[in-house]
Amino acid sequence: MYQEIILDHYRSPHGAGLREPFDAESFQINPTCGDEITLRVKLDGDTVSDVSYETLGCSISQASASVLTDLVVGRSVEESMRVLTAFQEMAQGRGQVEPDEDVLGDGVAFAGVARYPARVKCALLGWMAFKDAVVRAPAADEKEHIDG
Amino acid sequence: MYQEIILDHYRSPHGAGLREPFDAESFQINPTCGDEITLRVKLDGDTVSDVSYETLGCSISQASASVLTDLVVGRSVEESMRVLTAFQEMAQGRGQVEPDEDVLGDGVAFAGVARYPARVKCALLGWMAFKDAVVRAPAADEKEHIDG
Amino acid sequence: MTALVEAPDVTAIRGDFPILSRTVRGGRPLVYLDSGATSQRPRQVLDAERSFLEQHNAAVHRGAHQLAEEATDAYESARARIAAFVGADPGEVVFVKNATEGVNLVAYAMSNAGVRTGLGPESERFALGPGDEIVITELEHHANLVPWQELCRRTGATLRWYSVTPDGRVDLDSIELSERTKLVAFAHQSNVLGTVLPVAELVRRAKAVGALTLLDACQSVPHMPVHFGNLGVDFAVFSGHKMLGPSGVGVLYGRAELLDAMPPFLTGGSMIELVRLEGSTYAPPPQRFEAGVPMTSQAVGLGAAVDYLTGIGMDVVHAQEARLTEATLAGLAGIPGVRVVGPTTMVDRGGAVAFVVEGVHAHDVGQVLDDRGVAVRVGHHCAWPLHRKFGVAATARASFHVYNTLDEVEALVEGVRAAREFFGVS
Amino acid sequence: MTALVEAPDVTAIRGDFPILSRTVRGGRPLVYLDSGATSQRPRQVLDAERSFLEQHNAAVHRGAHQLAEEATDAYESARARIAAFVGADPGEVVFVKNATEGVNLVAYAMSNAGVRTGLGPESERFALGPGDEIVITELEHHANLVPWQELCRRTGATLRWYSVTPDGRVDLDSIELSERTKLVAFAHQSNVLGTVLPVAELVRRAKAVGALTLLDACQSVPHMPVHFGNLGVDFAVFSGHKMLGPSGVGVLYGRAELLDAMPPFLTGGSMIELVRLEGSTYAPPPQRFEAGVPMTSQAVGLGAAVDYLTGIGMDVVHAQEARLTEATLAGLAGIPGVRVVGPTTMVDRGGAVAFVVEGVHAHDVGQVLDDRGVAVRVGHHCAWPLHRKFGVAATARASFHVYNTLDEVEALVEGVRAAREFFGVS
Ligand SMILES: Cc1ncc(COP(=O)(O)O)c(C=O)c1O
Ligand SMILES: Cc1ncc(COP(=O)(O)O)c(C=O)c1O
Repeated sequence: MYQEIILDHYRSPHGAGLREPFDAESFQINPTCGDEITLRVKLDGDTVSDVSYETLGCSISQASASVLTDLVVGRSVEESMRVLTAFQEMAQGRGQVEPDEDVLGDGVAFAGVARYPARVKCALLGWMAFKDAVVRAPAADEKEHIDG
Repeated sequence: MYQEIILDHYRSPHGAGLREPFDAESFQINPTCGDEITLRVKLDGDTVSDVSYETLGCSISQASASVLTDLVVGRSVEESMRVLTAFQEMAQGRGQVEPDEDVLGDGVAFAGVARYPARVKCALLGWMAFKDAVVRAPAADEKEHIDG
Repeated sequence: MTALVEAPDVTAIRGDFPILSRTVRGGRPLVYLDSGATSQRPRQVLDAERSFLEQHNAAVHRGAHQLAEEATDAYESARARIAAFVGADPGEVVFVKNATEGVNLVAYAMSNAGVRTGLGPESERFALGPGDEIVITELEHHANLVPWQELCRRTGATLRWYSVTPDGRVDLDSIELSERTKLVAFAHQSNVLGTVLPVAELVRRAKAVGALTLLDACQSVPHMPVHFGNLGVDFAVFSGHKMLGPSGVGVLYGRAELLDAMPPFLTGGSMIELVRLEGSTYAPPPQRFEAGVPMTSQAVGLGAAVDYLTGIGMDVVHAQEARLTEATLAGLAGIPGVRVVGPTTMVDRGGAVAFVVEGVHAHDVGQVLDDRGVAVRVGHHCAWPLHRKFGVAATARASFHVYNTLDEVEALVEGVRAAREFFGVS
Repeated sequence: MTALVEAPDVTAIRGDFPILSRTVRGGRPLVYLDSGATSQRPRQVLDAERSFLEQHNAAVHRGAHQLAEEATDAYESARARIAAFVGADPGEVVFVKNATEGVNLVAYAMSNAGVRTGLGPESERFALGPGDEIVITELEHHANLVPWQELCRRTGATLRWYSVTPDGRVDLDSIELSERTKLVAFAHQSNVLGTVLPVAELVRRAKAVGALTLLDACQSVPHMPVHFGNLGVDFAVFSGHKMLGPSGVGVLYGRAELLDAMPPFLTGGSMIELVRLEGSTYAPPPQRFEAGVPMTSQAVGLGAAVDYLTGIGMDVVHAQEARLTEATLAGLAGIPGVRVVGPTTMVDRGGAVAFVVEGVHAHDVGQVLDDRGVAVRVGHHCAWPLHRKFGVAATARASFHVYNTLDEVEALVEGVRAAREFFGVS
């Protein structure tokens, strides 16, 4: 399960820390173990321009958040949701789903986690926070409205 | 279980029906089957002078009430309680308690019931009503007080 | 109808049930006609539980080690198969210890909803108070009666009931529902009369006034194909032990949207989201309603029972029981002084046959039968108001499952004759 | 103390537990150190349940036929043996599905007592309202915390708690009880810290203000000799699955006089005296608190578990676990960066050892152990406020039963070393 890529992300997480400005923040918790993540999303029009986060969690949840930032920052919201779906399908696939490296990049390293159901939630914690934050982010037109 | 003596008492119960005067009445119900008895006691000083009853119940509970009247009417309250204890010990004795015919008379026919735990309550229903009624009956001195 | 579905191989089925080959009362073969109280269990169910316990046992939804994962998988797989069996989604199936707990769960969640502190607006639809009504029927088992009496005691609401007609049907004209009716709770099939209730019509009437519905499916799920989704009920309950499964496990079904909005009942571990000493938040359903370490191996056993029943086919089970019921009704009709309490034809009727024998108390009928090895239940069968309605303190009741035979029905009928003879009423 | 009691024949004992000889994660022998979550079951318990189901299964307290009598006898005999095991009378033992239900039972009975309609004056002592207090401790399992939060939500009473000291003891000076304290609920032994609480002193203080006491004995009854009568508590709860018995069964103990006066919780069949549609009366305890068909075979299995434990001797069990705990504390003390959360000596301490490894999250420690076949639990172990108090989100916890060995402790200690190496913190 502990692929070298996962351990690398865990030791040197990408995009860690909470940054301003942001459009929405999500706090997620894993009730079975108490692990937490606070994650912020900044959108630029339809593009995810920044994801910043603070986590209190295991290597899997930390590395997964790190990979998440690599995979979604710079993408459109729609594209990032496709990546999220692919990641989720792989993680919940019980080792039966063949991950697509073109879509998931370093994320494919988490394929092994799928065989440890208790850890799937760890791998998804950041992604659930991302999804939630995107939903909470004011839509582009609303935002102009607020900004203006 | 159905000794001939039990069937005789069931077919021709002794002392059945509710009579006046009485000192106390008890209503008992068997919650598992809904069987009921209403039983009245008349005391004459320290002596049980009458027991009358109405039952809605099976052959065992009816025959047992019939045997009860035979065994306690004319006895002192104290003696009748001794009979009651002996009857109860036999009924709850799971067939291990040798009944004393001198004390229990026709009551010994119920020894077989002790091997059918679900029917023990049937055999005891009337006796519990008798015990309760005796407890409720005003003590001799109170009674004079009330009567006077 | 009985002719359309092929008969099961009852001999083979009986071979799966070790207890059915034992003898009672001095060597008489056991004739078990008390499956309405509790059914017996096939080897397949016993084996499933045992192999779970010898191979995979661990606390579910709690551990990260391999056994804990395997145990959780077995538990959730059972939930999914049980859900499919009754036309529900897995998230709509809450494991409870028995149907009684399931009814209490809804009744307590409703009074809990009335204590608004700390709850969101979504729970408001479950709250009730003075002037509101809970409606049941006169034929309910105590499990679907006393919890509602207690809910009314706690909230000041009023309990009302549809009465029962002399032929054992629910009289739909006996009361009118109103806007104040919050919930209508009723049996799918009476455990005494055998009557199958008009679920669609009762649901229609409840919906028309905006009331919730709760179906007591204790005597239907074990005996016929049942699809809660299609029936359109909001809640339903049933017990494992009546459907060839373990005791200590039952199911509360609730429509997803309702479980989602409903406040919890039992609280403790595994049903929480976030716990602080100052206050806690709750997990989503079904976990919200499953506090503490659950009846794990029992859920696995119930999953195996559902597989076993599916293997036979619930239509086959139902047809077999119909054959037995029809034969019982015919056999008893041939004995003078025997009165069946409940429908005497097979129209909207399942396999519980309660009866009284003129001049012989139900206990005595049961005893004579028991001495011949025939096990039936005697008493009020936890439906005391219904017995009062029919003017009897107690009835004898024969009830069936797919393992029973026409020979056993014959033994019952012969035994009833013998009881009349013994007590000299023939 | 460990020296005074002879060691059990653990090899023979392990032979009774089929699951302990299985392998995990690619052929590694299972090292099961998660008995604090749920224990494993010996053949004797599995056989007792199975032979009950193959020979005597029927609905208890309901039928008059032979099977029903035998089933009732088996069920009540189990109750009597379990009662004797914990120093109680049979009538003081109520079967519940798990300890969580037991705590909820008392909490709901108390709010039910506050609804005075239809209740007698004897239930008044259980009623509470605004201004009244429920007192717990900061180390409680959610099962002995959330139900009291909910009781307070329902009644307007206030929840207060004894805090925990940095060395994992209850700080008896942290709060004062008052005349308004209605109930003090506390664990006998912490499921995280292993701390054994000063029951006598807590009971003395509660009694001094007229408060009731409830003991969460989930982690004591399975591991040491316990006598509720001598402890002087009013109520106590424990679960079957933690004491080599089945899941789906637990016990609420209540002093006879209290159970007698307490209003019911779950209602339905078998707990009633008289039922009319207009209202019902309740049966005496313990039946009053056992609505519906109970977990029959599970009670029988728990009876067998108690016989099994008695056969070994609870002092022997306790001494064996003390040996294991001592070795674990010593082993972990030898690893840099490992901090035990809870007492580090054997004084007033039982066999749950929670720890954190600096630089390695508990989940990761657990995973490395699991890959080596060592099953421990990771997380907050349903004691979230306690973890918060110690400033950690999660710990790893090793916990034992009589079937564990010193070699298994060694495997744990080696595994923790390996986790540090793997994550590069050594
Ligand atoms: C101290 C303590 N209390 C209560 C419980 C709850 O027990 P159960 O989940 O069996 O209801 C547990 C175990 O989970 C425990 O360790
Ligand atoms: C119609 C009906 N409802 C409810 C129940 C209660 O089921 P349980 O005792 O398993 O909770 C029963 C059986 O006893 C029943 O027949």
